[in-house]
Amino acid sequence: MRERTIFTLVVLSLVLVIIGYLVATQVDLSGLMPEQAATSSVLVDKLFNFLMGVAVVIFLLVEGALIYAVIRFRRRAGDETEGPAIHGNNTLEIVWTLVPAIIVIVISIYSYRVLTQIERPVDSPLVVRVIGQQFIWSFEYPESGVTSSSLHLPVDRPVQFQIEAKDVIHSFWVPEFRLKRDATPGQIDELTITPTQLGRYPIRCAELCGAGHAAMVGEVVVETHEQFDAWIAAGGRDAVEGGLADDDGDTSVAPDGRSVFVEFGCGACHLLSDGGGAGIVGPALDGISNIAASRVDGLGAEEYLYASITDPNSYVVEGFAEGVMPLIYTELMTPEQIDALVEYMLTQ
Amino acid sequence: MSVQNTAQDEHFRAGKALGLDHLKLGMWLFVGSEVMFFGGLIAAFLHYKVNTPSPVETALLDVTLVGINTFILLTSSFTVVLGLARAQNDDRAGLMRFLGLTALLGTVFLAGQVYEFVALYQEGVTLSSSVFGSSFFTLTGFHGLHVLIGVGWALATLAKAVRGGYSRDDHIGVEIFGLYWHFVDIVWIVLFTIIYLI
Amino acid sequence: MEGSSSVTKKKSVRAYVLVFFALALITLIELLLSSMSLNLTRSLLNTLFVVFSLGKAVLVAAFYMHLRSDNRFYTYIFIIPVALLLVFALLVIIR
Amino acid sequence: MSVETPTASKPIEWRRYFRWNTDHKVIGIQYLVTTFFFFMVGGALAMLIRTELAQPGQDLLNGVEYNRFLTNHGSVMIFLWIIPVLAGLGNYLIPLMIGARDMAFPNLNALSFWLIPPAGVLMIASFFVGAAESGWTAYVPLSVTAPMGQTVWAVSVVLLGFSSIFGAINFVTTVLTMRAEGMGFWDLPLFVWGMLATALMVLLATPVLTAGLVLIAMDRLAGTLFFAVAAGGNPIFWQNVFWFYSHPAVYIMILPAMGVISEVFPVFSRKPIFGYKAIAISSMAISVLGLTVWAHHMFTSGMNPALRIPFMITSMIIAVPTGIKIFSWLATMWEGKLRFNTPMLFALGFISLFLIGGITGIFLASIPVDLHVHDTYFVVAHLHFVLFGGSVSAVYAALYYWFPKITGRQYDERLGATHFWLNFLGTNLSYLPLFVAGLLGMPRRVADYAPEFAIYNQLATLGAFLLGISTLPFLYNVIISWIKGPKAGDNPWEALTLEWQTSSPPPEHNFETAPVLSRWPYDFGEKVSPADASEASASAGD
Ligand code: HEA
Ligand code: HEA
Ligand code: HEC
Ligand code: CUA
Ligand SMILES: [Cu+2]
Repeated sequence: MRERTIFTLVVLSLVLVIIGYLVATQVDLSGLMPEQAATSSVLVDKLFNFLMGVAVVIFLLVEGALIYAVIRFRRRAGDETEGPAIHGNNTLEIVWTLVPAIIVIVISIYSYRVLTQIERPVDSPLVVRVIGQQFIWSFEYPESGVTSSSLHLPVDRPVQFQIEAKDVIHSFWVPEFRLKRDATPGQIDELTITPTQLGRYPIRCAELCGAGHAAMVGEVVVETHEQFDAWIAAGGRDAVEGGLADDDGDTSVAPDGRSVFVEFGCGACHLLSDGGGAGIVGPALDGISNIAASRVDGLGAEEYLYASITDPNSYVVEGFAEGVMPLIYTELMTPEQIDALVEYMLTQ
Repeated sequence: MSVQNTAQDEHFRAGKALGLDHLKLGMWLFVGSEVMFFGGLIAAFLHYKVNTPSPVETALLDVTLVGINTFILLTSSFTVVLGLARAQNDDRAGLMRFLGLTALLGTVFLAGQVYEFVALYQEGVTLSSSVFGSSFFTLTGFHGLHVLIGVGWALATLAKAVRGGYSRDDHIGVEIFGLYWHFVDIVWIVLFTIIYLI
Repeated sequence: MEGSSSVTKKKSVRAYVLVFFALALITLIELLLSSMSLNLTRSLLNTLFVVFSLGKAVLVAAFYMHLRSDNRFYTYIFIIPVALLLVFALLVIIR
Repeated sequence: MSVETPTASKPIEWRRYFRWNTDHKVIGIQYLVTTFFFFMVGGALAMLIRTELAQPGQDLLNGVEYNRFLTNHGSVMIFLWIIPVLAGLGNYLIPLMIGARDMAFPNLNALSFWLIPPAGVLMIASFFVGAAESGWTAYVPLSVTAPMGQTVWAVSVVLLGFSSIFGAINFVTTVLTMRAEGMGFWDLPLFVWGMLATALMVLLATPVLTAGLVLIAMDRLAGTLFFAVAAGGNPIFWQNVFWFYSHPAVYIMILPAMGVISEVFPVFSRKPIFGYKAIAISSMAISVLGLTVWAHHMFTSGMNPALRIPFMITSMIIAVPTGIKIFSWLATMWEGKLRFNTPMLFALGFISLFLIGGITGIFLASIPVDLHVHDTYFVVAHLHFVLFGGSVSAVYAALYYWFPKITGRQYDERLGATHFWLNFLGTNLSYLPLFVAGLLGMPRRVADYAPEFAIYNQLATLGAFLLGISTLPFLYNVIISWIKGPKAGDNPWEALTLEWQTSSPPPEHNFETAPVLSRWPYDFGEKVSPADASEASASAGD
């Protein structure tokens, strides 16, 4: 009797361990994660798979025992007796204290090793300053002095991000890289990543930073070294010319104002039906062309709109606070982009 | 079946298991949580003292004045225990004398603190002059608030004594007040060191 | 409450007085140390101050708050938060 | 045994529920009803949130409104529902369970309760001055510049903190000094152990949050610079203070719940609790360890990187005492005679759902995984599995289990089972998809999201509505049964803890005469042969 129980237990735990091993190593869990676009992604996913293996085993064990007990030990109709007066079992209790302890220690060690691999210092990385502010990301390349609102990275070269914030806490996160780091005002935090996959991925702000938090989405472009060099050489501008999906870097096309509006995230703060903006931090821009001319004496609609974007504090709309609208658009946009934007607003 | 009729009603009502008095236990638990409250403020003060020092403003602190004030607060703790000893000895007049003295010393301490605050404000150290100013006034201010509450409590205890309260067998009220007062004193001992001496 | 009958009264008052003088003396030494420019390093001074204030706090707690003679349990209630606060403050200070 | 008490014969006695009353049973009911009301409020806010998130795009709520509803959903659920409802259970039960006539400080007890309604009104009323909108975590500097409602929010949370602290002082003092004759520490019901461990954390952690909120309020009102970055203020400091309280707070929200589960399993398995001492000690261990893990919420914050490792390890180790409890409950069922009354259903649901939440907690504690999933819907799913699947399930179990004791009447089992199944399915449907959304890259606290996450959010919204509906059978059951349910008798579950040894509802001072413990609270079961019993723990009563 007792031997049979022990035998069953041994077989059961073997089966469970095998299932766990299969989940951890064989089962393809990539459907649960975004694309792997950096060295860190691979490491994190491996660890995640391992944890899934452990989790599945524990889950099956506990739920299995629970369901078995519910079926096997339910009270039959008319049975008024009680169960046996068992108060405990030292061996069993030691086992279920020690085994989880060992498991979590193993998990800790493995996690620690992955962490040191992810955060290993690298030689001569590409340094990029990441600046978060409500509700836009901007990027500076100190080596070349380029400033941009989209992040371009050469593939397979380690990048060191120096992350900071201008107003409140934001969090720099590229799901495809599996890493995030808060951008905290008053300090600079470093994060090293080596992108391995060409492509475009979203940069999502992961820390609640105000009304436009959901719209604080940027874009990272991982490209070949040649493309990257060309982009830098052009002052970080041509690839984003005209805003959206414009890979060929054709500079002759005049930028499209609506795309600029979308790309620079104006909609995080402004309502503008045509441009997809739903923000309420700043005044609604629907119908702005009608009132722009009457805002400031002596400024026509076009001049006023231009000033609103390049020098927002020069005139502050009633009911809104000064200094909320970012002051960096002249830095981030080309003059053509600003012109296109103004022209676009005049049609709204 | 678990309930039997016994004559244990006294125990049932008063609750003195483990030899712990419930009022005293309650007060100690409160003091324990107060330690953590001041702990939060002290952590803030030390954090900024270490990471964002303000040597100029720190130099403006008048250590001698505050040293005297410290001595006054220590003395007030002394008068509380003397009062308790009087109460235990059924000497109500003595108790009243020492409670009054305690309240007086507490008030003098507060006056000293107000004087210190005013002087610092005149020199430009304010709540919003620097993180030092912020954490200094917040920390010492909340301690001062505790002293103020203590003075009120001392007067209330005094009032009860005047109305004939407290005796050899019933002085727990004085003892509980004493616990609070000494705790506030200990907080000051710590604050004096971390703010003025170190 | 706890065994402080009139018999023990004299003795405890003497203890109270002695403690008071000790507290006063330590405070005086602290003041002197901080105002005189002795040839002591800052860290030595700071250590001294910490030790002194710890001593004062322990005296008040042990004698004036009766922790010395009362149930041990009260001492634990007091010590545990103090220990935790030290850990917290230390971890918070390290940036 | 059952003593006739003139409970039913007083027509105006309902008034005492609206007044300052020092009877712990009245206060307990005041707590339970008030906090359940706030649960409805928090639930209604959740319904609004889920409706907004039913599809991509901002349709129902704009960014500011969303943040306000979100912040107050989290704050109401935690500060006005789960923490106080568990304190309310403790209030009603602890004196009864230890054979005392009331709490040690009845007036302080009444104060603990009466702080809650004004705090709740403040929090809800803050919507009129621009409610708090910085999340329940109130991260600075965002919360320093937020509108007026943030100050109101801070005041409300401070009041609730006082309520918790006073309650904890009362619990500890009562349990330590007012136990019935013959009741040693190893005779305490496990719910009482849970409350004791909880009170310990409340006393040590809550005051630190109070101090932190004082700093935020000072910055907002008095012009101090604690969190003004330009002057050297440090946002990370607030995070340390907040989590130093709020991590222990999550165990404040689960230990009493686990205590409830430990009461339910032996009674409905007709077996002694398995490993009594281990369960009691594990509660204490969780409460001590729980004070040392707070920075696992800050792995991405730019805190000192080296310090993350010890926090990861302590977080993981909490799995061990928690596992002890789960395995002990399973072993309690083993070879028992299980009765599936509603409390037992919810207890089983508790294990299933909390298990998912707990294991995903281990994922979060692993730093590299957390660097990916921090501040995503993975965390949201984790927290609802432990808080809703765990704590709220246990509260439901408790409400059904002690319903006959509190009201003297029996609830309807059929409705109870319906409630359970709707709740169980709804929880899984609501929160399982959110794990996937988080892993795939959906950040939390967003009013709008990329279209690729739509399917997970639709499922979650569906589940949330199911959860909303699931409360209806509960409410109906409680109200109808309270008014005209069948008389339950004093001890319908044939339980052994002291609260069942008096009448239902209990008389004014709980027991007609001072009770003396004569039997261990989990002394169920047919005696086993000496050979088998040799391994049994020695702690069993007389
Ligand atoms: C009731 C509340 C509750 C409980 C009990 C827990 C329990 C745990 N939590 Fe959770 N947690 C929250 C409520 C809770 N949490 C909330 C509200 C948040 C979000 C706050 C916010 O940001 O808004 C959060 C967030 C949170 C984070 C931060 C995530 C982030 O923001 O990045 C982390 C990280 O470590 C974490 C970890 C854990 C761990 C390790 C446990 C452990 O205690 C779990 C232990 C249990 C088990 C493991 C299961 C049973 C054990 C066994 C069957 C034994 C065998 C198991 C193993 C060997 C693994 N939690
Ligand atoms: C005990 C705690 C608790 C509980 C019980 C719940 C319950 C629920 N929560 Fe909550 N939640 C939190 C604590 C809790 N939550 C916390 C701490 C956060 C984080 C906040 C932050 O980020 O700052 C959060 C965040 C949070 C989010 C994330 C939002 C975001 O990050 O953007 C979501 C989204 O789905 C959500 C949904 C729900 C749902 C659907 C329920 C359901 O289970 C609720 C079911 C509702 C009921 C059972 C009540 C039924 C009532 C009605 C049907 C209305 C009737 C009303 C009237 C008649 C007026 N919650
Ligand atoms: C962080 C929020 C924020 C962002 C992002 C933002 N704005 Fe604004 N904007 C404001 C606020 C607040 C005001 C009103 C105060 C003022 O006039 O400075 C404003 C005012 C304006 C006005 C004047 C409106 C009127 O009614 O007179 C225009 C035009 C404008 N913004 C355009 C833009 C454009 C174009 C962008 C993107 C390139 C943008 N804003 C990005 C917050 C923002
Ligand atoms: Cu920036 Cu969220
Ligand atoms: Cu936590």
